[in-house]
Amino acid sequence: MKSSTSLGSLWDTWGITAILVLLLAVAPVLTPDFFSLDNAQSVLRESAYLGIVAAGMTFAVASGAFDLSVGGQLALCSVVSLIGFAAGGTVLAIVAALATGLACGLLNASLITRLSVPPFVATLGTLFVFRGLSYILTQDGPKTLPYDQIGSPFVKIGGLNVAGVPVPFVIMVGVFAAAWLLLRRTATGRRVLAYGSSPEAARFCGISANRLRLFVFALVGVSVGIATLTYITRVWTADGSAQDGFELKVIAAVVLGGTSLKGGKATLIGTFSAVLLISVLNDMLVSEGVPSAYQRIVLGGVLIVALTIDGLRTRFAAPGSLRRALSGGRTPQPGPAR
Amino acid sequence: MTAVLRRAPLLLPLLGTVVVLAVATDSFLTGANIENVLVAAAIVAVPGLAMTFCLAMGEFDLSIGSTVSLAGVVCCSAIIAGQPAPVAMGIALLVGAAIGLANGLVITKLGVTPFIATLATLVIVRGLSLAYSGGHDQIVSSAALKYLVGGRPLGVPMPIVLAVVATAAGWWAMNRTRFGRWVCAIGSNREAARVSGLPVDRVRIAVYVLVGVAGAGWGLLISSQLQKGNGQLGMGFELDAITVVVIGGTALLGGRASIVGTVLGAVLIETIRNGLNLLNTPPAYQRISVGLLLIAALAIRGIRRAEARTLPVPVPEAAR
Amino acid sequence: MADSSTPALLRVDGLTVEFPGVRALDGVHFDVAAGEVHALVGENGAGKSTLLKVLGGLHQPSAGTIGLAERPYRPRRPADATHAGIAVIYQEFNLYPDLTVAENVFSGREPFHRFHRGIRYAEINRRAAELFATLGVRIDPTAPVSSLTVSEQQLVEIAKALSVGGRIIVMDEPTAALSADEVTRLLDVVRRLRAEGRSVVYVSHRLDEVFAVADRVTVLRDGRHVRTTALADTSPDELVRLMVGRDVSAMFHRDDVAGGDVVLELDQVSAGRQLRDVSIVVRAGEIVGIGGVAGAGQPELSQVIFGALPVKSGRMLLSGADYRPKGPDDAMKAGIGFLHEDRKAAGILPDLSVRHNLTVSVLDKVRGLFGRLLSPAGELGVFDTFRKRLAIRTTGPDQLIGQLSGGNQQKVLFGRALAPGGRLLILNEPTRGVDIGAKVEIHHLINEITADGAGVVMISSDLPELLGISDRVYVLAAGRIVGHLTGDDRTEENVMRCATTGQRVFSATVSG
Amino acid sequence: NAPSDNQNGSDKVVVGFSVYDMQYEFFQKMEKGTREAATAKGWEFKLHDEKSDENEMVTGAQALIDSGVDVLIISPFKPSALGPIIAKAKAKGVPVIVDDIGGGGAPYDAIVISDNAGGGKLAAEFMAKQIAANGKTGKNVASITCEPSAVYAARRNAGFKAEIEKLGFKVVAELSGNSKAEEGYKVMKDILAKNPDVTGVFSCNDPMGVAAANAVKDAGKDPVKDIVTVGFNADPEAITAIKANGLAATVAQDPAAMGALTVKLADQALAKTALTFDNAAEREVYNPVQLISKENVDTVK
Ligand SMILES: Nc1ncnc2c1ncn2[C@@H]1O[C@H](COP(=O)(O)OP(=O)(O)OP(=O)(O)O)[C@@H](O)[C@H]1O
Ligand SMILES: Nc1ncnc2c1ncn2[C@@H]1O[C@H](COP(=O)(O)OP(=O)(O)OP(=O)(O)O)[C@@H](O)[C@H]1O
Ligand SMILES: [Mg+2]
Ligand SMILES: [Mg+2]
Repeated sequence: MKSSTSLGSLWDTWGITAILVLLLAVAPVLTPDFFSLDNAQSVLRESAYLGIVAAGMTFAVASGAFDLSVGGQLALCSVVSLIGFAAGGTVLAIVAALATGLACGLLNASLITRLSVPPFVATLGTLFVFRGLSYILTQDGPKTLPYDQIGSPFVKIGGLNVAGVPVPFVIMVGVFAAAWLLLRRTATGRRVLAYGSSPEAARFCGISANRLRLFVFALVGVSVGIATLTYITRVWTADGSAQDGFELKVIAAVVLGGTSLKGGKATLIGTFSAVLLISVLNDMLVSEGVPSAYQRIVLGGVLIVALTIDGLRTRFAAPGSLRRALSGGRTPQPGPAR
Repeated sequence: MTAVLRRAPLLLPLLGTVVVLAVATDSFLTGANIENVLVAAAIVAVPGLAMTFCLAMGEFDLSIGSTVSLAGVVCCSAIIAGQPAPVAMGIALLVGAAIGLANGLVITKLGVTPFIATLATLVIVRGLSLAYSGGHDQIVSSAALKYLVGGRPLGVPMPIVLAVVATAAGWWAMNRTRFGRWVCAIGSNREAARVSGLPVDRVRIAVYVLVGVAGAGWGLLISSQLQKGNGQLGMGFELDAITVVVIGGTALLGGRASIVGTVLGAVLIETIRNGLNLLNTPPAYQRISVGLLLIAALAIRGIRRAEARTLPVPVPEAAR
Repeated sequence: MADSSTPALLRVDGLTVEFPGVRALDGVHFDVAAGEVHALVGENGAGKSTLLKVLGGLHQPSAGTIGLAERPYRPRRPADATHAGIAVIYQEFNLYPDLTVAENVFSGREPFHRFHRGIRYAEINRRAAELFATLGVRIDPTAPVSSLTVSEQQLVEIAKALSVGGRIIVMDEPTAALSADEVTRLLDVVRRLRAEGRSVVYVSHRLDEVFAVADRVTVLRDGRHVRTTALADTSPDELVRLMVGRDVSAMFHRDDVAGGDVVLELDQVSAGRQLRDVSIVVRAGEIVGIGGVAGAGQPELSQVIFGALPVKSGRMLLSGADYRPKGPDDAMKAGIGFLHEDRKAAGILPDLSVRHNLTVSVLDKVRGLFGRLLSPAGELGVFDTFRKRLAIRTTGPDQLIGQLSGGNQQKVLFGRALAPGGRLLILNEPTRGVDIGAKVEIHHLINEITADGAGVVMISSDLPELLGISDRVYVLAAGRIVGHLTGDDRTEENVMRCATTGQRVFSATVSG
Repeated sequence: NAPSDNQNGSDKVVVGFSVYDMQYEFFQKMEKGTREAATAKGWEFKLHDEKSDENEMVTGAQALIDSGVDVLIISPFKPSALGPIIAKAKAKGVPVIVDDIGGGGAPYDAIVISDNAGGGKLAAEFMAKQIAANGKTGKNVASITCEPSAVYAARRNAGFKAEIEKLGFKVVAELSGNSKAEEGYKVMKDILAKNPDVTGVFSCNDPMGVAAANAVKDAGKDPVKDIVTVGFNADPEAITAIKANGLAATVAQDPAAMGALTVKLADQALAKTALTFDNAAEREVYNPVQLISKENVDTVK
């Protein structure tokens, strides 16, 4: 690439990946059975649903918003999908999950564009609504994949491996590849970044905020729909409480990956690595038998360390800033004020 | 009247809710219930006010729920260890300040995004609280601690007194002092604040300390009600605190803040919650109603704002 | 007046500033005497703003020294500059849109009550009003900055610097967004500052201003010092030659074009806060200028055509057909290009590269694979074309646009507006902040697109430019069309007369 | 009687225990009881904490199976998510004993369960008696439920309601405190505002029960003499409160004993001896519940 591809922008895209690689390098030392087939498969399988939603959420964050309702969407999609499975088997279950996700996304989008509710409040509101609806649909107890359906193709999605690679992970990789194309190689993706960078300027570039938000929130909804397929076929059950606190986990993965919460900058490679980083770390802590109170402390500490490296990098990128940073001053970021 | 409504747009949804509840229930407008709602509102308003400064600056503090827990645990275990209650409360507030300071330093000096930094603190402080309490309830029986929610100076419940004082101080600080203006300046255009030579880092750290102390205060109020501290208290409180601020009209991306809005937001939320309980609403429907009402309250405002949109719209710095 | 015997108040020696891939300043020397107005000129990207940012404590040089009143001066942060008595007006605004005008002016220096710590609002509002009075403008100190026009924002920046009351005031293109009147008054203020014994460093691309106020001038080229001379000893032509390295002629050249079919017609259009009953016509191949004092409704007019502001009453026709854009996206689909007057707030996409900033208006023209996916090669093609044509100074297509100098950002945005090549182009302040060479090139390009049959609506606060290249000029006053000037009627006097007195002047030759 | 051909190839039996959430005292005790019983048998004990998350539950329990445990004991956060775990266990021939919460209809080998509905019934009987002893004639009582997804805990409130209505009372308010102490307190305040005349309140767990009792006290009433407040679980805070007249009663399950019982069942399952059930259809083994009030509180350790 050109000379302007500085070390800094390389770090933006690959920094968290580098940390992941580092962690993978020490993993076998700390956790001898880390690379055992069972364990590696389990790590890849369990992170898929988080990763798929995080891929969608990367677009929302890149556009300068986020969707707090994904946890509710996941619950509702799962419940509806299980109802669909009971009624019509695998195909209906899949269609139901995707359609519900899309519907949730469209609802969010129309609240934001038609009623001018800020995305934060709109999606916080629908978080309650989606969970509430899921509870209503599961008043007689959680919906479940019946044990006797264990041979059904739907149930297999979560458990099967192709050539040793778990199907959920394959789906996740596919989603990320598609998302990368969408973000980097289509007009729509470019519009998302432009809008996130400066909505006002984007307006004068012919980007319609309404169409864009419709697209972004529908995309998040669809990503939840896809994630549901890998989630529900792993845990086999859902009700209104499914994945409490999911929204923060997803947003954390996106931000940890290097996508800016202010919008305009996004990295799917970063999101992908961040998702794996979190689950690898989690797996290591769990298999080391670290008590959960301390697991939290370690996990939080690692989050800070990972982002500190990034923070320091931007601090020291500007000329003369190292000296200033050491003397306690603030460093100008190159580029215009935001 | 219209001027009042423009400045406090939540009054309308609030009045609407009150009227509906007054008609639909026979207990909403009783003195005991109104006090009940106001006390509950006062208790989230206090941390909400601190969080208003944080959002006005264009940042979040997600760690406040864990601070609630740790402050309660620290205070109660100090009392159990024989400290006088006021000392124990002081220690808890200091712990809150320390958490805030840690947040502020990590964010300003290490350059970690506030979202991740405070999310990490959320996880860590929760872990500390669980580890410190060993997962056990720290049960106390302390009149001095109880006074925080049970006291009635001049017949007014103590939380309301605290909230009124905090609101007045918060309003003054936000709208009349340099500190408040600097907070909004940073939220409005961080780069300009730096170029203009504002002490950006010091202000940011101060705000996180403020939120930390308020979070600890919230923890003391909760522990005062429950007469205990433990590692599970305050889960999800961060969203509660942020919600009242956002509903109150403070811009999520900073620059503008409404102290009165935050207080009204707290009253609205608690009114809705109380009303749904009085109506014996099953939990599933409670969630849906809270969600819809949130959206409705903001939709009314949003439509008004969209109508008011005229030139010159473009403002420097893509203020969003 | 400064003369060579007075010791320099500020002395810069061997100053070098490096950014990844560029050396913005390379061993520059420069000095300012007390009570001197020292102009700094050079092409876009020559390093003027970088030098001023060093003085203001925003950039740290990698080499060189600065002396202030014979003592070393090494500002590490903006506050150091303020303490040293240096006030800087930066090229890009540094304002808080949500705060009031007075709060902005006194930000960081608010007087406050010792006892209850409240800001003395009465005092800052009064003092702000006084500052605006000396600038000869009326801006409400209690209005939020977000409600101001670009030129008012520039005046707030100026008031801010004046309120610091330092001994050196540094101004980076302070007049780029000002109207002729405002410029005149600003120059008076600069002279008064000099009379008070203060020094002014003055950056501008408008040489007439430089000759009007400055004592000495320093020319920078490619980050290097070229010459410092008293203005009495030089001429505009020589300065241009020193800046550009060659002769630049044929300014404001306009080929004669006969207007073709009507492209755009506005019929009694009202919109926004003040636009009332506006009727105008734009023909293919024509450049139609919109004149008037600042705030007469020019941005509203341009935005209503671009669909960014809803029509309240009246109607618009595009090539004879009803035209009702719901938003700028409709306007762009209809073949209208647009350049916004506020580069920073509504122009650049700060997180995107130069290439992506350019191509965002032609995303459907740079398709490759399957006709769906964007083609990087296609985008590079667009980038290369405009980089050459407009001499955009950048390290490459992937440089972030925010890292370009102000004038180079403006060139990118002009390219963005031009790239779709539709039937109508709306240009707000197209040459704001660009250097003389690029200005001529931009005029050439406008000429070319009209020769290809497009209509152009041009808004410029630079009256000679507006009159020089427009075929016809409409004059706006308080949101209404009060004049329409063609042919020899296009004089500065005529424009100013209807713009300021509201007296209606319509050239006889007009129809429609 | 440990089988020698166990999963991990060594002689030592390995038992995996997947616990609901070690944040809670109840499960800490359950873990202790299980671990002590297992080590007493000379088994190796592996623990996994589900941290109240169904994904963590499935992943962790499957990981225990992958790591080669001979038998799995699980106290499931989401009983309905037992399916994939048991499917994996079956594939590897690992018996599964469920401890408390519920079985979710999956083919586990046995479930040790405390009688939730029966506990609610005990609470109702006690409450009616105590109200009469207090000399109150009001027939209105209230019930505070756990979070709506805790379907097995909801049986406590259902059992309470059925019995108390049989005894002639009316449940005038049934609201959720989402299992949280903070919300239990607030909900109780709302109940008191609407129905100041309630003579008793039953809570689905002790944190909410003690919190509700605090709300009663803060309203100037007595949680034993005025509004009979009953919790569930016999958490230490409830025991402390009962001793101090700050709570009328709680219903005790014995998590440590349940843990020991699961180990006994696990041993039998490994030895392939037939298990004896209290409810053979559901393969349930009951662990009795006990009402704790001022009268017998001193017998609780
Ligand atoms: N002008 C626009 N502003 C904002 N979003 C747009 C715009 N045009 C298209 N989109 C978004 O891109 C998505 C793809 O739509 P579609 O392919 O029909 O439009 P398009 O203009 O052909 O887009 P593309 O340029 O990607 O081909 C739409 O759902 C819409 O949200
Ligand atoms: N933050 C930055 N990062 C990288 N390069 C920069 C940065 N700021 C300025 N430059 C480069 O430094 C050079 C000098 O820029 P400067 O802004 O000083 O020019 P200028 O003389 O002020 O031009 P103009 O007349 O267009 O304002 C330019 O090539 C510009 O691209
Ligand atoms: Mg493992
Ligand atoms: Mg410049």
